[in-house]
Amino acid sequence: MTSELVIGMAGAGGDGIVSAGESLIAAAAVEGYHAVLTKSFGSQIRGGESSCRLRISVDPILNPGGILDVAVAFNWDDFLRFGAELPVGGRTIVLYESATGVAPDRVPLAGIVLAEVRPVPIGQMAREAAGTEKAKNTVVLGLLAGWFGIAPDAILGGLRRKLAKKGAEVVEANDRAFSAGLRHAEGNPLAVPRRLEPSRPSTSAKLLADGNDMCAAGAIFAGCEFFGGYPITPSTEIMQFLGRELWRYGGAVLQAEDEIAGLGAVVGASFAGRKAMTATSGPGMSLKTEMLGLATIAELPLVCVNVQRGGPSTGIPTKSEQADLFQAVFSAHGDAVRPVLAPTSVADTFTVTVEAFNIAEEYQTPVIVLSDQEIAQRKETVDSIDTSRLRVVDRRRPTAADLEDYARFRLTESGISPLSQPGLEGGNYLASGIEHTERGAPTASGEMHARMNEKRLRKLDPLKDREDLFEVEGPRDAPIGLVAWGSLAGAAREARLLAAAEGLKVKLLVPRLLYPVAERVYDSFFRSVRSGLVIEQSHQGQLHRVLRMFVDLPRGVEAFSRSGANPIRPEEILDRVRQRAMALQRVREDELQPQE
Amino acid sequence: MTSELVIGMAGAGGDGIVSAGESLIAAAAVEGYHAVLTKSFGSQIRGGESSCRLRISVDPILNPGGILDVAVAFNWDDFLRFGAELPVGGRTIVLYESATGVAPDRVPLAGIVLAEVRPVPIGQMAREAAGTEKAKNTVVLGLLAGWFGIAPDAILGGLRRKLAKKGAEVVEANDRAFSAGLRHAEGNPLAVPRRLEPSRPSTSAKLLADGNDMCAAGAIFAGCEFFGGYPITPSTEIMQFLGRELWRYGGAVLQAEDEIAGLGAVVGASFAGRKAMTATSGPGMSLKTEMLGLATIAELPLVCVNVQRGGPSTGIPTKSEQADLFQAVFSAHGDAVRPVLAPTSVADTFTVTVEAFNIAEEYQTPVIVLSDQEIAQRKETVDSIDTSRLRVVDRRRPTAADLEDYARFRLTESGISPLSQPGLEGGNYLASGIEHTERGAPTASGEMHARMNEKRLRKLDPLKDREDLFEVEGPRDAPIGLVAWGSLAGAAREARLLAAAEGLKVKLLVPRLLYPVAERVYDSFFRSVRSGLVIEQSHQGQLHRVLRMFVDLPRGVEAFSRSGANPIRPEEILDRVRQRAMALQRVREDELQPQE
Amino acid sequence: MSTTTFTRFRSDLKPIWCPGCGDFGVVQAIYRALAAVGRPPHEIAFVSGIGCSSRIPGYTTAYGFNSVHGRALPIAQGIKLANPDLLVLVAGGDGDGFSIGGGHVPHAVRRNLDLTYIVMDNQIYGLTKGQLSPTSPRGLKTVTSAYGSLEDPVNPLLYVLAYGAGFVAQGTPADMGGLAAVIEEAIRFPGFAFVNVQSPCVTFGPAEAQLRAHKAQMQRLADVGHDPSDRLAAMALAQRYGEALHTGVFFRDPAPRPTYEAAVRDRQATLGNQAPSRARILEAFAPR
Amino acid sequence: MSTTTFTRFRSDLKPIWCPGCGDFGVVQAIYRALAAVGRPPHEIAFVSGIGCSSRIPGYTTAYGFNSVHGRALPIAQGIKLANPDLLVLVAGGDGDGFSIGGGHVPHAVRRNLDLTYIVMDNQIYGLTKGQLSPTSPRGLKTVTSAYGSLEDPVNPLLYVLAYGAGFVAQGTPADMGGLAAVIEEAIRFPGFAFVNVQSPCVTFGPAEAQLRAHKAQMQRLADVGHDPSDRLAAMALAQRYGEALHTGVFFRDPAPRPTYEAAVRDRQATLGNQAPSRARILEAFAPR
Ligand SMILES: Cc1ncc(C[n+]2csc(CCOP(=O)(O)OP(=O)(O)O)c2C)c(N)n1
Ligand SMILES: Cc1ncc(C[n+]2csc(CCOP(=O)(O)OP(=O)(O)O)c2C)c(N)n1
Ligand code: SF4
Ligand code: SF4
Ligand SMILES: [Mg+2]
Ligand SMILES: [Mg+2]
Repeated sequence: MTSELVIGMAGAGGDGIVSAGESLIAAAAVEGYHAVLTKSFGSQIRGGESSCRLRISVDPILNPGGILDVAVAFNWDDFLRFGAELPVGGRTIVLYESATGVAPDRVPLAGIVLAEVRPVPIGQMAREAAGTEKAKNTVVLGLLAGWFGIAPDAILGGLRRKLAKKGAEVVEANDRAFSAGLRHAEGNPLAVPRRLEPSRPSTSAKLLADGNDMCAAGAIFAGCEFFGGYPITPSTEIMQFLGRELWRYGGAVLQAEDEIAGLGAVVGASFAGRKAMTATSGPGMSLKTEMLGLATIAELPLVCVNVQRGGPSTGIPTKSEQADLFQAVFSAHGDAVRPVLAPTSVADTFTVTVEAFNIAEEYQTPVIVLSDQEIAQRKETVDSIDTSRLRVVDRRRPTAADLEDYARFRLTESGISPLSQPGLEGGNYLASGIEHTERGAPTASGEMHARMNEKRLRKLDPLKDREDLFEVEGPRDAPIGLVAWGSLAGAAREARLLAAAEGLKVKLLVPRLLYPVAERVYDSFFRSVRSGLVIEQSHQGQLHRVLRMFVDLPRGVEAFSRSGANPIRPEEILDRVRQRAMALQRVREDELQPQE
Repeated sequence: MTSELVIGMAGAGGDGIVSAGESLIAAAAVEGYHAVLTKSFGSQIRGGESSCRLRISVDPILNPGGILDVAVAFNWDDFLRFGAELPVGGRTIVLYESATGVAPDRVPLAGIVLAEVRPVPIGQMAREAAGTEKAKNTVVLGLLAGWFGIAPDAILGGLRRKLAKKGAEVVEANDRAFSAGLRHAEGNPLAVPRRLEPSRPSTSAKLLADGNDMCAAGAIFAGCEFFGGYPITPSTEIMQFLGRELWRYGGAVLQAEDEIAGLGAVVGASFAGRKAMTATSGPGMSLKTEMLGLATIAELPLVCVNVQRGGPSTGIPTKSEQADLFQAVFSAHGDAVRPVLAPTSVADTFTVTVEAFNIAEEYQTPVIVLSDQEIAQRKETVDSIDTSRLRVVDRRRPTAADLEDYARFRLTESGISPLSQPGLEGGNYLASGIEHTERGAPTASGEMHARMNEKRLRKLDPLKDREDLFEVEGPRDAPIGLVAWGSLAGAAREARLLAAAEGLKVKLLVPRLLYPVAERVYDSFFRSVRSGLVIEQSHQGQLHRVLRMFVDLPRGVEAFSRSGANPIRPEEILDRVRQRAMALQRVREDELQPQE
Repeated sequence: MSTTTFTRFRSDLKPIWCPGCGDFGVVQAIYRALAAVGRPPHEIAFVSGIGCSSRIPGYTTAYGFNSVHGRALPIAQGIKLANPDLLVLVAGGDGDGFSIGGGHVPHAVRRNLDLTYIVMDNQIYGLTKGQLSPTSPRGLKTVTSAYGSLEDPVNPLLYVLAYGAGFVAQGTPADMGGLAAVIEEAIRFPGFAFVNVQSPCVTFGPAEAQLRAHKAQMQRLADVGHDPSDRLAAMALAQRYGEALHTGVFFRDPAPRPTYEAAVRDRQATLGNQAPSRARILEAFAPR
Repeated sequence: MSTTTFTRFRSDLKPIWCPGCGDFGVVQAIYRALAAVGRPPHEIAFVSGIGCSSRIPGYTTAYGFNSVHGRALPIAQGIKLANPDLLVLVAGGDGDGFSIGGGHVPHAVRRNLDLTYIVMDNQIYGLTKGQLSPTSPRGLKTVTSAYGSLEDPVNPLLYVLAYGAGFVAQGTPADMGGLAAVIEEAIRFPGFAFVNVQSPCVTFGPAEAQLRAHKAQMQRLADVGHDPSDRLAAMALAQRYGEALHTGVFFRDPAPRPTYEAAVRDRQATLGNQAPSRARILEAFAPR
């Protein structure tokens, strides 16, 4: 029995790899397992190669996992195309289409001694059982259920529901294909059985969603009433979800002619008093730069989600990267500061999006949510979230007293000025991107400019004390400190647990607020740290640089970062932690040497 | 006799304030004086208030200067509107229109004991001498020539040339107005005469230009063949200059429909093998963000000038600020690094622009030139530049050998790959914003992505050793170090000289290359430094933050920065230097205390 | 109408336009039209981009938004969608609307929200001191076209007609009555309405584009017997933009299309009653 | 024509379009047209934006530029101005050209550089997997319009005619001969030429916009007796975009306007002989 399995499958476009993965994770969720499903496609829109990896476990999961337990190759060319995304190793059991004619001792996985290799006449079984190769993926589901004991009934139930509309024949043919796989597995047991433990009665009902779903749901929860945007991979699903749902709540969704217009409409909706949001990815963010600056100086609340992908420019639209942090923080011209938040998991994307709306409304500022393709598009089981603990904040509107002598940009102590909206009598004002007086009149006065800049920045200071937007794991006095954000937080959490299990004293800081930099939070985290890593999926290690701007990092703290489309794995982090622990060890020993 | 004069004038739109200033500086230039003219207008396009300040000296000048020697008020309301831009003090001699009815002991300059106050019936004299109030500014020129001995013949000569086309009557009327002013001055000498020394026979012929002129001229010198842009204050004069000149050299200028198209055309022209440039200001820079990213990944040379103005958003279009550094460096999504240069004076704008083209062509990258309104629009006498010392670099084109097996993005040792262009047989390739292989084929490979990112950044490393792009003034071992860039370099240079004159040990580092950060240059500069200032015209002190990212600044080094539209003056810098010198003094004394 | 209602729409911000600028006439005409329409200022949102003309919202007592160059229409559409009860005016220059903002016009028109878009067409870039504008006549010499422009001008009227706008008109401050009238009619039109105003730039504008010339050239469409219900005929007339100066209504859709916000309201109504509470949105992800 | 010249324009990059995508036909037609025109690949610059259709330059042996979404035309104009001897092709999708890129089209047309612009109009966003495009019919249900689109579509043909283009045509891979012919004619036309290609997206496109439907609907303009020298008539026909499928030439200017690059060359010639050496540019600032 094993407490978890990592399964990877790859094949041609028509093989139904992804829908097989979907069936597995749906079944896993129903059965109360924890699971993560990541998909990967070739660049072809259709008919190209595709793959997925499913990690399924009886315990909570922090990331998609590393080396595969089970590798399924519908054909070898396509399987190999995904290289590092489907890593095999000594513990991997390989199932593949025997029609490929490859001998078990000849599988093209150079120099790896595999746990077991099982050629299976998948296509043939599908034809015989269901009369069509289309059923190949169902056969494979049967094999997996049989050999690894993954929820047969739940899988079959799901398949039946899915196929119901296609009619009885299809359903029955599919049943036959599934049991063919099941029987084949039972008839040819593995040399060393590796069955998944039954799931633990889960404390809380599970949800099944991806990061983009959770972002859209968070927006709805937070009271979003308007979305304006333009399609772009990998963020489009947010607009698509809201395009189905938002109308129900009296809201509207506008697919605009471009990103500038999408954000422009959001700015207009916010000016008119509605909570509003847009979502995009790198190229769209670049286009929104000017409009974001307008929202900053006009002090209008809005949420702008950037689901990061590989850059620069069009880059690699289908892969994940964390290289848009510099842009999120610094793209505006002039002295403009806007809050930047980053979710660290699928579930997190919900609460971070709610928080983004709250901060936007409270401080009357655009807020940027930096998600990434990895979180946004991976499907995951989520313990249901206790939403009763979440606040929903609304912008401060002018009181009757304020309206007696209304000044939209009044220089208040907090820097926050009551915000009126069209329709409200007595609140009439001129919003503008031109520097303005307290009453909104255009000005070229350097003195007023300085005061308004100061106000617009000062109002955000309280954010630097939002410790609740940071997570610290591990012993407070650990000499080794890790910092990780976004999707890499999962890998870092796992690495820290592994390190702790090895007795290494390591702690981890996971910021959800990336900017403004909460100096005090970092100072206290680094107080005990003599060696550390800022772990990022970008060539430049962007957060590490941004932290240096505001925090005096201990000498031994460096970036562990590399370009996207090649995720940093927990084992890699663990390696580096080990090295650092040993280095510290050596230093300590030197210190203990008697000086002659 | 005085070696220099600072003259400030203000009045209504029709008063011809600025043309009077132009006449003065033209005469100054002809006579071989050093002079700087800055203009300032109200927000009104026409008919609003306007002002100018002229600093004229027998010695080289580093900045527009501070307290006025001579203040000319055509009317008091307009004069006072310019507040800090026309600072009066104890040494100021005030001339004003007596028709304002203000008594000499009642001039509205609260609490200042002025050197001298001279009401003059300017309008009346103009009417009497020339029959029109239009001649008021000529009367004032006569007064200034008479009282302060500023090149009467050169002024009059210039005026005559200017008015020639308007016919003999106008010229004669103008002559009368001028001599009326001259005679009034001679007839009513100042209590304490303050005449300008004759100019020194200047070593080299002088030029008269502003920063935008110099930028355009630099582009032409560097071989620019295409300009594409969109009008925006305060950069438009660059396009206007090139629109008159570039055609002569077989080049072309395109006023595009927006900034994106302007830069797009520049990218196209560069792809087609021409040296190309655009110029804009903050809002335009924001719109160009995506297209700049394309140029970075397609590795196409181009120069993008940002003449900074007050931000964020539309901000204060007519005033200077240095708050676009973050954007220049970090606006792109993805891991994109592009060189950023900043001129420090009008003359400098020429050489920095030439250097920008050289770097763009050599490294196949967009280069950003961060000018600012202060430098760009102030007119200044410039010692003619020895252009024979300047290099002009061309992009590396493929050799016959390269073409035998051409790979546009070949991973060479230097990171620079020969760049072909349409029309060249055998050099055909696909340029794209998508991540690509060495041969330009689209790829989603994480491994190739990492190598291309590394290549695109590595190729710029040599820039970090370009010490010639940095200027250091003052003793190498000075404990106090200043850093200043752009138009503030002038104020800092002047402050350092004043400090040195007081015997303070201060040095100054002026970077023309702002990014990538030349770590070694800063490290060696700061080695001796125990206290210092990074002096900037931005609320956040942006260069100070950028330096912190890469350089371990000594504890005592802080930002001295404030929002734009209110330039930091040499005296303010000197003050802070004095304080720091004293602080260090105290520390040293403490150290010398016998320890008990 | 009584001047009280008239002055109700004038703010205390003093216009900084050059003496004689055509935009003074435009803002006057807008005051009149608004007074006639009779909505109170706080129920009006007035959006513009950047330019001399785009300063106009600040000179009214409506909720104003002097936004960024070329983006007034997207912002205005967001406002109208957020609160369809508002009267939403949009205004700006020829450059703001047909150069940098030109990409937004066809989409605003085809969506057909009930907006009134007023362009102050002076065939020049005023605020930036006299560069070519998209409507500048071919050959015009300006600071950015020292030897004359090489481009045929944009044709705002023909473009917007081709985009399918339900109301397209032109006016000039040379005829204040006519100008106020078309603006009022545009505001009352249910759907996207466009008014091109020949509004002279006295400081930088072409000599042929000044009030005197307008008075001479002007031809009222009413007088030339044009049928405003015929889009093709309107297009034929509009092709003469630049040579002739026709004022009045080029096209008025006899059967106005339903507005976008109307369709949105229907959709909100039909789907609204299926709405779970926002607090229960996560239930959408329960596995089955 | 000989297949050698034909294959000369096909690159060794394997198209990743879905099997059956209309764009296969378009690239074939372009190979044919280029072979007929006979310029060598290295004298051709082929610019596109982003989209399935925008991958097309990579499948030719010309100098290709697969740029960013919606910006192909500005880049192409820079190329043509930099080197007027090149044959410059521009291509992309309906979204690339008339949504995000729509603001550049009128200006490219009025400048009238000698470019050929081919839009693969599939009434959908293909690369991003099936969202609404500006040419999607009203009411179309897509992933971004679950309950149907609320907007009237853009009309590429009518727009470009209104912008004043000298050559406007439409084709479909359902008629390869006709498609190759109009593309060839567009390339040979001296000035800005526009070809709208109804190029089906078999994976996400509307059912009515597939080859079978095209074959059924298609009407050759030659057969309906349309006079391609009459712009207004062409506009009248173009108004039927979306209901009818007319192929062939809508408008061909019988007296083509001079091109922009020609005017640029004249100017360079006249001013060129007054040129001081670049090295002496600073003399411009000598005080007098
Ligand atoms: C993004 C951006 N680009 C350029 C500018 C500079 N700019 C301000 S107004 C304007 C054009 C003004 O012309 P028009 O729109 O016709 O208005 P007018 O002043 O003539 O009324 C320009 C180019 C800007 N403010 N923002
Ligand atoms: C600035 C920017 N916004 C959005 C995208 C995402 N995107 C890529 S192609 C495309 C539209 C594709 O539709 P179309 O232009 O019609 O081309 P098709 O794929 O249908 O041929 C979009 C929205 C992008 N790459 N860049
Ligand atoms: S510059 Fe022209 S448009 Fe601007 S205010 Fe003056 S006259 Fe009017
Ligand atoms: S998605 Fe549509 S447009 Fe794109 S390749 Fe496939 S069929 Fe062609
Ligand atoms: Mg204008
Ligand atoms: Mg399309």
